[in-house]
Amino acid sequence: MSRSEEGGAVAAVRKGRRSIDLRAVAPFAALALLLVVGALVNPNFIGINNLANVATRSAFIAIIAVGATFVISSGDLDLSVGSMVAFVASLMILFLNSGAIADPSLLLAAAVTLATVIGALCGLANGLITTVGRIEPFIATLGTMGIYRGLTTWLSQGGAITLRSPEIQEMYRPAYFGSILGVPVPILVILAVTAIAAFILYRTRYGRHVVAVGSNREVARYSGIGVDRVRTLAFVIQGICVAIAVLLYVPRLGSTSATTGILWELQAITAVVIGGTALKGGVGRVWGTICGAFILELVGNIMLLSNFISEYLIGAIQGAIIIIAMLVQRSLTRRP
Amino acid sequence: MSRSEEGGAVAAVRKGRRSIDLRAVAPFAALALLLVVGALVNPNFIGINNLANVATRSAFIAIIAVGATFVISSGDLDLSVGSMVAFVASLMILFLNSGAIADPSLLLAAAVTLATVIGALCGLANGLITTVGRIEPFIATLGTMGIYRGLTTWLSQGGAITLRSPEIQEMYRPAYFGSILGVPVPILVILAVTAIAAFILYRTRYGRHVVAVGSNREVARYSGIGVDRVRTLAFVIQGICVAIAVLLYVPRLGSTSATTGILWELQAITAVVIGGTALKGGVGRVWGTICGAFILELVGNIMLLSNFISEYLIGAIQGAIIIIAMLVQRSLTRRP
Amino acid sequence: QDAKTIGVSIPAADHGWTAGVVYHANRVAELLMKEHPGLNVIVKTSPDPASQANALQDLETQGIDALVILPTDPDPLVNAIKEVKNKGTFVSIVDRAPSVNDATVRDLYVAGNNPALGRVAGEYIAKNTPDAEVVVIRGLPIPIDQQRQDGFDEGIKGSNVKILDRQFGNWNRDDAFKVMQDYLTKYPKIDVVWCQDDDMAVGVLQAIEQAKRTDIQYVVAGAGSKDMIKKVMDGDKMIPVDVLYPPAMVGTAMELTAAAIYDQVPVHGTYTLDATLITSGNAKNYYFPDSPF
Amino acid sequence: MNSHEGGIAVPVLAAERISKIFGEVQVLFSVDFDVLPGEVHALIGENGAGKSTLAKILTGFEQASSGQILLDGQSVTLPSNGRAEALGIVLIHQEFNLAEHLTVTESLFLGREVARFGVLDRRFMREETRRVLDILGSSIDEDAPISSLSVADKQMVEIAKAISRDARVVFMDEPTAVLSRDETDILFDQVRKLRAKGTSFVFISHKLDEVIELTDRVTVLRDGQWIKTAPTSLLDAESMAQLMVGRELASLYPAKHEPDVDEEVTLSVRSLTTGYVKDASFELRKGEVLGFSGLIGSGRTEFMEAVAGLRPRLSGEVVLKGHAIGSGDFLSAKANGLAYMTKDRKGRGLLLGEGMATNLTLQSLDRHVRHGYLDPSSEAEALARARRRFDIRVRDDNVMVGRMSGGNQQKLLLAKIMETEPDVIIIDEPTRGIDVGTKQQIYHFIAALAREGRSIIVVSSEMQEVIGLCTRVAVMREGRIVGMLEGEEVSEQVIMRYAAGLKRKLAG
Ligand SMILES: Nc1ncnc2c1ncn2[C@@H]1O[C@H](COP(=O)(O)OP(=O)(O)OP(=O)(O)O)[C@@H](O)[C@H]1O
Ligand SMILES: Nc1ncnc2c1ncn2[C@@H]1O[C@H](COP(=O)(O)OP(=O)(O)OP(=O)(O)O)[C@@H](O)[C@H]1O
Ligand SMILES: [Mg+2]
Ligand SMILES: [Mg+2]
Repeated sequence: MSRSEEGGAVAAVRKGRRSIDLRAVAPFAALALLLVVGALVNPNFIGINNLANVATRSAFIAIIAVGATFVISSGDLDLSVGSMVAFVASLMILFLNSGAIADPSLLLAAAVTLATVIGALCGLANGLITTVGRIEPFIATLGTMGIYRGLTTWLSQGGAITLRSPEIQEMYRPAYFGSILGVPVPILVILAVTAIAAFILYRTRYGRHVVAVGSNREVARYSGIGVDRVRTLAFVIQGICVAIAVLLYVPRLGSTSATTGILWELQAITAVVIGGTALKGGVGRVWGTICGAFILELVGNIMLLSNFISEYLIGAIQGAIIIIAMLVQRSLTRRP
Repeated sequence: MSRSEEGGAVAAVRKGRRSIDLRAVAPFAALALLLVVGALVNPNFIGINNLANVATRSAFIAIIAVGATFVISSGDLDLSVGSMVAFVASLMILFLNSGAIADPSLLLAAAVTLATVIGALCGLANGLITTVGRIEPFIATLGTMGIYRGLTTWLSQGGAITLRSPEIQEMYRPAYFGSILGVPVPILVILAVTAIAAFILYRTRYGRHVVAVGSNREVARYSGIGVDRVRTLAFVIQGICVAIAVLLYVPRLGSTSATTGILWELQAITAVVIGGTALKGGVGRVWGTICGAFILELVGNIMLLSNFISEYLIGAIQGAIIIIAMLVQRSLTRRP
Repeated sequence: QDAKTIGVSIPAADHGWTAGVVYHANRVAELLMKEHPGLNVIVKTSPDPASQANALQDLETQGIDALVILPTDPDPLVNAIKEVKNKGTFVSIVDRAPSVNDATVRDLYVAGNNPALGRVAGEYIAKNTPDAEVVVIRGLPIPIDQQRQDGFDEGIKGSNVKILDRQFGNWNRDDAFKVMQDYLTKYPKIDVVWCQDDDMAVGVLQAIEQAKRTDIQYVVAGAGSKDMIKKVMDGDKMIPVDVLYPPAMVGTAMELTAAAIYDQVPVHGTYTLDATLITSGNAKNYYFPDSPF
Repeated sequence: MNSHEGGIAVPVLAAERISKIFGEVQVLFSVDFDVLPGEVHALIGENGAGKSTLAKILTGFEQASSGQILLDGQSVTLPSNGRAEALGIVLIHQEFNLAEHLTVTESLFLGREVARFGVLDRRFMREETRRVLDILGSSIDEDAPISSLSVADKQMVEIAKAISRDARVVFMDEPTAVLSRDETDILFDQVRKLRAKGTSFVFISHKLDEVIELTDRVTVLRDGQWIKTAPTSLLDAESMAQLMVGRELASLYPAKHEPDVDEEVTLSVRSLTTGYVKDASFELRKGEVLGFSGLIGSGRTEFMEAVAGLRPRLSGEVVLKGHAIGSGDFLSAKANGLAYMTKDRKGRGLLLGEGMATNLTLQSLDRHVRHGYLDPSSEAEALARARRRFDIRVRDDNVMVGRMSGGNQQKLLLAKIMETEPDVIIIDEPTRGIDVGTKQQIYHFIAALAREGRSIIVVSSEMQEVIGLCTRVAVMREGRIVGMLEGEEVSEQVIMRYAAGLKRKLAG
């Protein structure tokens, strides 16, 4: 009797750990499945070039979604990220065009700093309206979404804002198109951002507080956690992530307009949820998030590379693939 | 001393309460404020004609949002409603164009039935994928959003689907443009749908269960409530509401396209939240919801009627107004 | 004949006109493949500049000899187009020109004339109703819309035509309906509506009809959808003219491109299509009842 | 009480050789248990012994891994998720089973709403709710949302819910853990009335005096094993405790530590007023254990939360170790060495979806930061320490806190509060749901803290606890402190008189 009990206890320890890990691993299983599908669809798909392309271009959503992981884990939501991209990018390009600083590299450095600060401030605004104003984050950020987008339209007077100086463009280009040791820069940026985010979320006091706040606000409050501070800071982190995405976006397209980043918020949230973070808060999976962003981009890529699907049905097939990918995840984590 | 003690005892009998009613009234306060602002902006605003226009055109979002109130109160979310509108409308017009039944009024009646059934089936699909498939509703309905939209694009081959028979069009027109006793039909439909929905939500067993499921799924399950059944049915109700919105939409322009209803899901959710229903579930306020839909439409109307706002800034001002309206609501319900 | 591949990248069908583009691109792709047995034409649609840049990369991955692109928004796509061009691929840009539009970016430019679309409408209004009070419904806040507005302003220059208001209708019928309803509330007298797009005209006409207003003399739209051309043909008083802005131009570009890569004719430089004014006189030349647009 | 003494009556409900395995951890080992018609049967045992699990199995909320259930002598499979109510089997859960957004009436009728022609009969349901609440002597508004109720009121709603079902067998899992003597008496009266009509009860409790007072038979579980079933009349508190714990218990309460009169004042509260609490003042000295007593809803929790800064106050002053604490400023109170333990462990105390370590260190994470990041091994050490100190027993180290037994959750909560090593500690219901063995440990722990020079406030519905631990006792009634008792006065009768409003006196 006592022998079997002991054995049971040991097995239980192992099992508990395993079922938790499984859920974290599930998005990667869906990813693997997609890679197989892709390889069947088009032989070019599995080439290193194509996969690098896809990873590179997933950078914007991935980085934004890393920020969204914080906001969502803490039980909030940010719908304004798409228009925040447009807004921050517009201001950054306008600043670069202004030529406020003569030396181009100094100018660029200043612009980078400026973008980061503006991103952080936009996030701060979202955070304060939500927490101090006590407005549902859905509505608060829907409001700022309109504001940031409206300001962008106004800045661009309905047109586009384009980086003018070819010199700066040349200098800045490698930030998106360059590579270090054969790895494209955006991929390195994704990895760096995610690693830092994972560290903050899993290894710092603040990260622990984020999860506590998202999981039960009252418990967090009674544990002496400054709930509003934690939530606001999550919005600021989101803003900084948006700024980082902008830093990659500007060298890629060199121009923005009032339509830049439309619906990116939906994609970012989707990436977060596919990655295993619950929309109700209390769970945050940063690595899952970038896996989710990659999955989203991959689905689009497979559609584009497959030549037998009617143009008109692509949306439908994409939708179906997302559902199937989620079902695969579920069936993996469902216990017997 | 004993007198004051007695007072205390009487008060003690009524613990809690009161604050709830205020919260239900708050959206209407925001609405009243907007009406005042509107009247200041443009004297035509407060005219019966303009207000009737606004109320009439809010019909689609209002009716869809009434359905969304069920889904959201039960703790779910439906992102597919916008594309569901396009899908149901396309099938309905295609059926009307097919001339499957010779007698036009019979044909119209059949088409109305068909649309309702298709709406209900779309909702059922959403519900089953979410509950049986155990996929986060956000992702499940994002998937079906792509599917319905894709199928619509395919049906219309990317273009528009237009009601061909002028006879039917004439017969059907009053469903949107007509009025009974001076009240436009869509307004009557809104009122009828909302009244029925309010009845279901507040006066029937099912409505109780919706709120219970949204408030705490475990508790609901432990109370012997068929949680999955309740959730699925909420999605079906949402589908039927979408179908009703389509029944008003088709006579308006007599045509649909692949872009019909884009972003309506966001508007519907916004209306629900402005109306006082919590996104986390457990509270449903049907009348607040249509008030929210009306507020949304009104903000756009005021913008257009005002003469001093640059067209580029309209989005920004709209966002700001929504935030301010919510702050007004909050300050009303904040206790001393 | 040699095996060659043409990649065609166009905007997703987000309103009637782009739907027409998708239709014609697919139609011409089939024709071309029939005509040149070794030719493969791949048509891809994208909703926004960022995903169109992705689509270009993906087309390149598949290996293409020529690219025909109708950019969703040209300036943001210049870099991506250059990437393709620098690999020696023949590039044709259709309709929407980037601010730098020379041989470094593309080989061929088939120009839809956005400023002209605005100008022709403006000139027509200035000529027929020189004292008209006009309300304008714009599309989306992107550069081509701005070009049309500028063209329109140029067209009415010197006349007494007065613009009462401009608001965005997002090239969407439902939004145009709302904007028109509010215009009707706001202005007791409107002579002419310029809404630059046939899709939006559908909503505008319904709003006018609902309000039973008789002061509006006519509506000028644009693009050349079969429904609007039919109205012009039938002598509808509200739609006396339409300004052609044919989605079929993408087909023209594809045909020219195929000719170029099979070396039948030297095609380089700029081909500009007119923004023709369709009147009851010439309408039947532009009426294609089978098109979805 | 009646027929079971003859031993002929058929049990209404019986468990035969029930075993339960969660995952791979076995928590019940072939347990036999039966309930006779019209009896009150106590189920006792240490924390984690498996009492709640057995109750859930016998009411259909959990499925047994093996063994069978007999209803009226017939083997049955109970319908799941509370549908066993249709068979007359009802459970009052140890952890509340109420949806926060619903009102009291809605909760009472959840899942069995009364409708006429498909329309809810709201009036009938409200009147019925009022009737049941009145029977229980409860002043809760039948339209109040559950979220506005205090923990004790929620418990009353749960009780009302069970009583309003015309049940044959009612399982009550620690119904009195948060009730004060008065409410407990009313509850027991109802139980006795229903028993006389033939209803059977299973009463799970750690309050052995109540077991002796109310029940007819006792079954003892230890570590998931059946130990003994016997008529209550044959047992006394000591023998029960011994059966549960498996060893002899020394005296429950430690010697009181009386602080010197000139000891410094660590916490002073002057004329504090909130929405409900009015003009309440007291002073707390270093090394003192101050008790707060009163009936349900007398405002103790609201008062203490206002003192701690967890609730805004309308007026009044709070001075903590010389620092004035602003209204609603829990963070600065915490920074100055104050800790507050809530009695709402589910809603405010613990993150149920997380593990033990995360919960334990949640409010003292600073202690585990090394070079800017959290050190998991330091957290693990803290957990090991806390488990030893508070005797937290789990059979699976990675268990989610929500799945731990109620008593062990309580111990974890207490451990969590103590992790901050506070100087002033406010504890609301320190031993809610804790077994006698551990209770003794906790009492000694509190006394030791006081001796170390810390100041402690104990809010408790168990009068014995307040009397046994505290040198001074404040009695609250309807939001006011109506008495400050010292020395001889600290006795059950005196406290009751103040609490019931028969007497008032304020001393320094
Ligand atoms: N007359 C009243 N008016 C308003 N609120 C009241 C009244 N009576 C009681 N309450 C509510 O009851 C609460 C007081 O109960 P509290 O929990 O503070 O008391 P307690 O002595 O700790 O009792 P319990 O054991 O029920 O927790 C207050 O928070 C208040 O909201
Ligand atoms: N769902 C579950 N999953 C895993 N283990 C569980 C689950 N529910 C209970 N347990 C474990 O079963 C054991 C018995 O728990 P139970 O709640 O029955 O104890 P109890 O006798 O009611 O204790 P207490 O007096 O503290 O309430 C505990 O070790 C607990 O951790
Ligand atoms: Mg228990
Ligand atoms: Mg209390």
